[in-house]
Amino acid sequence: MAKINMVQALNTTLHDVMEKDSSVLIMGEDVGVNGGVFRVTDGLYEKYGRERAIDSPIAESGILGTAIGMAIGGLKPVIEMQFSGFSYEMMHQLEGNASRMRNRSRGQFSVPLVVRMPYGGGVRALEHHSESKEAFYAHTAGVKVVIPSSPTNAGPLLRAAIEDPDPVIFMEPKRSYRSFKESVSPKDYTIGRAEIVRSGEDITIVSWGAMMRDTLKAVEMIESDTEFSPEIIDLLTISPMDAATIVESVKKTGRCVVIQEAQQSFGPASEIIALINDQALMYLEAPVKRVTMYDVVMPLFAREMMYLPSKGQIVRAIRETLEF
Amino acid sequence: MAKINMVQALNTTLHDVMEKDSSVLIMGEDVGVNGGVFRVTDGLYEKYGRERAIDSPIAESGILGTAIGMAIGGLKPVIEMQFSGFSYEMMHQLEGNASRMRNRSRGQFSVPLVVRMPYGGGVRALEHHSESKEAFYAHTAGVKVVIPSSPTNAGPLLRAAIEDPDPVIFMEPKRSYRSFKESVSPKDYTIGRAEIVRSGEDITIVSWGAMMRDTLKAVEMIESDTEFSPEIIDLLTISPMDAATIVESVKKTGRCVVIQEAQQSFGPASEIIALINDQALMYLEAPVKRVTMYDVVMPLFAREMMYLPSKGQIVRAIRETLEF
Amino acid sequence: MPLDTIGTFSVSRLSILDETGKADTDLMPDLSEDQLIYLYESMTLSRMMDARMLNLQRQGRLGTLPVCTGQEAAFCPAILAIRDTDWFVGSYRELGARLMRGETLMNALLLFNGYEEGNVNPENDRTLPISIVLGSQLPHAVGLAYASRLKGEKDTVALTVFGDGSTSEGDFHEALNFAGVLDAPVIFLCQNNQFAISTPREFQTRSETIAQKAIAYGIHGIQVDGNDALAVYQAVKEAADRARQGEGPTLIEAVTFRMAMHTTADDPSRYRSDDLVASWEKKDPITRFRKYLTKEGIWDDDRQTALEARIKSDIDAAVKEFEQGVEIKPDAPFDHVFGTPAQIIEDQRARFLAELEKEADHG
Amino acid sequence: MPLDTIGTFSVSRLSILDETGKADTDLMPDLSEDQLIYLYESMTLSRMMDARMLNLQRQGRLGTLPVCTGQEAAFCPAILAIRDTDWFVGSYRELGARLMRGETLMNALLLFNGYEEGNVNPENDRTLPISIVLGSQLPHAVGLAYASRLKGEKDTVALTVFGDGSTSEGDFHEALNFAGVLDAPVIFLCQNNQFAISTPREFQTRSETIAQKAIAYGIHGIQVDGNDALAVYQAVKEAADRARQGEGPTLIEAVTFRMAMHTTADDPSRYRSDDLVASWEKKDPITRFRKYLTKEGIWDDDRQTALEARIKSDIDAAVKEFEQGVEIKPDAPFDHVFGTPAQIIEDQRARFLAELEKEADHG
Ligand SMILES: Cc1ncc(C[n+]2csc(CCOP(=O)(O)OP(=O)(O)O)c2C)c(N)n1
Ligand SMILES: Cc1ncc(C[n+]2csc(CCOP(=O)(O)OP(=O)(O)O)c2C)c(N)n1
Ligand SMILES: [Mg+2]
Ligand SMILES: [Mg+2]
Repeated sequence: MAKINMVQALNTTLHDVMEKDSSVLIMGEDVGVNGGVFRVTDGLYEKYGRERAIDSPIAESGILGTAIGMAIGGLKPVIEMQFSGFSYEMMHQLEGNASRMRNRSRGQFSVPLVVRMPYGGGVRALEHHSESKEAFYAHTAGVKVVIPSSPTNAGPLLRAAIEDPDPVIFMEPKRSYRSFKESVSPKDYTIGRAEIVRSGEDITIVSWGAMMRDTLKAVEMIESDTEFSPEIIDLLTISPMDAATIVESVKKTGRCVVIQEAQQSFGPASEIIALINDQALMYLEAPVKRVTMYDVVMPLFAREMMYLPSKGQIVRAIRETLEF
Repeated sequence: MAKINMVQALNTTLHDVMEKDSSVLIMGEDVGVNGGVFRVTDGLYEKYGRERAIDSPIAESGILGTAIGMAIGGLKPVIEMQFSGFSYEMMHQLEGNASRMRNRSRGQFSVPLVVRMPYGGGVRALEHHSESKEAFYAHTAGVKVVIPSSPTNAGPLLRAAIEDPDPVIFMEPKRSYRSFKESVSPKDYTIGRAEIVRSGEDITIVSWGAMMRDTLKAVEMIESDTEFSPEIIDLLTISPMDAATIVESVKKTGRCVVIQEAQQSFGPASEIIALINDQALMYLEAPVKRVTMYDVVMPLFAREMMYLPSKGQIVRAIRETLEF
Repeated sequence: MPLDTIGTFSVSRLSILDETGKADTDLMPDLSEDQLIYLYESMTLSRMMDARMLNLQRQGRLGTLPVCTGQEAAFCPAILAIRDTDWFVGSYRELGARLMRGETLMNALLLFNGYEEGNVNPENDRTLPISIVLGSQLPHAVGLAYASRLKGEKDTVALTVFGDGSTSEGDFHEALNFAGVLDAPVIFLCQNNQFAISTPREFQTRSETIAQKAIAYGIHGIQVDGNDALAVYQAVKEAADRARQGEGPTLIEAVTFRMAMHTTADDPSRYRSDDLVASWEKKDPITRFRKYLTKEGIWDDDRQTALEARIKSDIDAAVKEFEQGVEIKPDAPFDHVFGTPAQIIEDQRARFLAELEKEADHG
Repeated sequence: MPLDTIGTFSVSRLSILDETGKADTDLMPDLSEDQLIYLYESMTLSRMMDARMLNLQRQGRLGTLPVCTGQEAAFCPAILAIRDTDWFVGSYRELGARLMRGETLMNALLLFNGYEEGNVNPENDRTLPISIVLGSQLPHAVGLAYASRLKGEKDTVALTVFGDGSTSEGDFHEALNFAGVLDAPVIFLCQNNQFAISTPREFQTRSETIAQKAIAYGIHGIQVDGNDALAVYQAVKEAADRARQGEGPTLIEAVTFRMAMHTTADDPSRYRSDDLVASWEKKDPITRFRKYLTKEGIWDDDRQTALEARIKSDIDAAVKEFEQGVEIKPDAPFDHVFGTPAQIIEDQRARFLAELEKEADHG
């Protein structure tokens, strides 16, 4: 089987879903004729025309707001925020409407839509193009937040997001778009379910998005000179979080490291620690270690790699936690 | 000394600051002629006219965006979001500009402004008028988030916020606006510093905003039949968080309960737990207990009191943690 | 020529009934006697229910309430001008319009007593619930209109309603711009009631009319006397017809007045004069419409007395039913977080129910 | 009359130089020879530095870069038309304007190599750094203009620049509306370069001009040939004069063309034809302006050769200095989180520095 990268996985899925379901459409800045600035929507305009592949005006709130109407009206819009750094313009439509319509109407109306957005650092981009703010969206009841980490899980998760009856924020780690390929065999992923990518006994390691691959590499680095049995969890859904999988694992291993690209404070790692505290504190043999960006404005690219969690940092965090 | 409520404390402070510093102005929806829907800005229009008490168009992003310009230009705008539930419209101005201008310009420009917003439930209001989303703002580097809890601390904290060289989100617990009075003696409060409102040995109890008062009452309820020595911390600043005060306390007591009005997941309580995990895990004799709203859309007022943390819940949480 | 005029634009104002109830026959919309009477009755029902709810609120039996007395002609005729199969995307100050769309008196009583259940329209599933985030409903109407079109319902339009103050929001701009670009069959009906809480129109925008804002989007715009039921009907009807024929969106500015407080939490004496209010009393939309109907010989005092009695008894019945109390599932909010089960939510529901029980035990 | 015209509006287009460089003498702005030459030289510097940076980027020596070739007349004259004490609130595609405001070549090289230090204007503290969040800088200009006014600087105005695509953002609307209501001395200068990345103007808005959007806010609006340096100067000058005299804000639409890619990450061949680009080549703003200056006898080939040589050597020098490497504090981001010390930030700084050391140790 041919190997594909994440962009291809996403693009193929969109082609496939749009072919099978005529209620799916895409909309966003430059998603049509141009095929998206990362080419994730390439070829859809050619196939489905402007009616189902809409190059929208530059207005993020307008994009989500219009998509909410479309979704209530029976379509399944897959909209794009060109970069997650420009998604805050639509926070009020998300918090005020997309997330609430089901509850507000006691289920009479629902808002099945997907907000795709490339996020995260490491691609030497301009300001606002490198942040990880999944926690903003996760702190909103009624919204699901999904982050794939590989060509293998990106496609099935995007499909699940499109089929989901609720608004799904689908954050794509742009650093992983083209950085590696996999031969993708069909596999089912369920929104709300984390994946144990490797079972183990000694330590639970939780990550997601682009950090996942660095985490796997860091584990390999440790294994080159140390024998240990890590349990590695790919979170995949940030909210609603799969507490059970994490908690069960920590109960078994007694140790945990969480690797997050977002700034330290008020990020997903804190929520994971809180869940462990709630349900597995007495099993802990060491503090849960969080490896994160700092509470600074994400630096421009000359400095960014110093600020993102490095493989070295992950290695050290795992070792320290094992040795605690 | 006459007793005053929180609205009076805030109003007096605004009058005082605007009299002394002609660069301070207020702006927002209905803050001028009407004196604000909660009357916090009452009388300022009469004294300072439309030039320094601006009834703005209804455009939250425009209000913050314009205030950013004013602040860079040498004024100190104190703007109002009429309710915190309508502040998401300005998230992009906050995340993209207010919080970043200092860093972007390496200190050449700064954005000293205050965004006041009533927040929180318990006043039988319409939809969107009862949420607690301080974590949204706290997860933004470069932004300070302050929440007073009483007439005594509201004034000095607002003054400190206005004098602060950075953008400060100042969230006012509207349930506490008029629900109690205090005779206010002058006291200094520093942004970034939590207050130990009562020292004790057995358990650390952390809260903020309107929950603070319920927490104090819950402690009284327990004391009516149980002898115990709680250390009670009023967080006051959500970000940057005063980790040291919390951690020192937990090291001493070994037990902790956090009471938060916000939904459970990704809220400040999780961050507090993460800080304790980082720095005081081995001192814990029980899991940190968090008492919070649930991860649901904040219900309308017929049900809201069932969903907000009740005094009974706080009592039970403290007892359980003491007895763990 | 180097300083060329490259575009000229104009804005018109439509009115049909004058203050004495005399109609301009040239412009008369095509409405049957039954339709005229249905419209009049709906406006009257709106007015009487509004008053009753205000009364209940003042007695502490309802929560914060927006009132709409004086604006009935600015929204009720719009509903008559569209179809049940069209989408209605309202705001929060158009009680009569909602009742015409199939909401019951009980809906209103429930909602303003803090029950989400009041948002469920039992008759029409193309009426969105009340929208409070100003301006944010406008793009929804654009999306609904687009969806209908794409799904092959060539005939469906979307009507959305909002206030003068809401035109200052970015969402107003983005929605009208999207509607223009997407050629969406939407009618944007602005209730220019002169105030946004305390803020008068002239602090809201420097443009002299709201209607002229249509020029910025290259779409139709018109101002209409919002206290003139026939003019509002006609303007909305024409906009709907144009939209159905694929001629795109229209912005309508209905000039009217909020006769009472913004909501029951508001004290309008702080910011506007009694004289101003009195000057608008003379323009009362219901009085004016009644004069017209009377002149036309299709209304009289007897019918009025009967109507009022009927409405009063309907309202009494609804209030009575409502006051008997409603049995409502405490944990319903957990039912509607997601459309799929989520363990974390179910765990919290269990905890919620357990806490509720403990509250009950310990008082 | 019941269907009254209640407002009429028109939009004009200003141009002074035709494509052959012939000027309409009636409309000629009042500019000295020195000023004309300074303007021409600034436009040329912008063009040459743009080309050099593109070159460096293609060699992997700079990061993603927006280029501005072809738009020089749409922004450089605007800077000449305002004062150093006025505020300049730009976007990201006006290199020449920034250089005229005192930024150095080094500023540009640093910034596009990923150093925030490139944002610090060494000469002028009324020039805001590059703004990337589209439309979000517009309200800043309104606030700056208001602040100057309130602080008694009656003469100060604010100039803000943004693209055609940015007019679709809610912030555009809110800023122009605020400016109107607050009567703020602001000049909104839209660079209508026909595209927003791949999206052509007609997908951006249904209005035929950007200038007519001024009507929605009751403010002045004008379209200008954006490849005509004199017309842009004149339009901005008049707007600035009006603003200084308390006559409020102006929206100027400069019609121009983005000759190259959106940024170096973009491939324009995916969405626009060579023919379209070629049609705009004939309108090149620098060529046109040079023809005018030559006709006027204040420019010739020798001066051109000398200018190019001088600019080339300035650029060479800056690039050389830049390539020698810059020593920059790794932990500077911690310095500018807050203007007051915060323990949690200092703890993190310490941890950052410790980690950095460990990285160095372990490679
Ligand atoms: C986004 C947003 N900002 C602020 C508010 C608070 N608010 C509620 S109604 C209102 C005034 C609205 O005025 P207008 O649009 O003219 O409608 P009217 O109330 O006059 O019908 C305000 C500011 C809100 N509901 N939504
Ligand atoms: C709020 C926001 N949304 C999206 C983007 C991504 N983006 C960067 S430039 C651009 C196109 C801008 O077009 P225009 O305003 O015409 O300016 P131009 O690039 O043509 O100078 C887009 C969509 C952004 N920077 N900010
Ligand atoms: Mg109004
Ligand atoms: Mg452009």
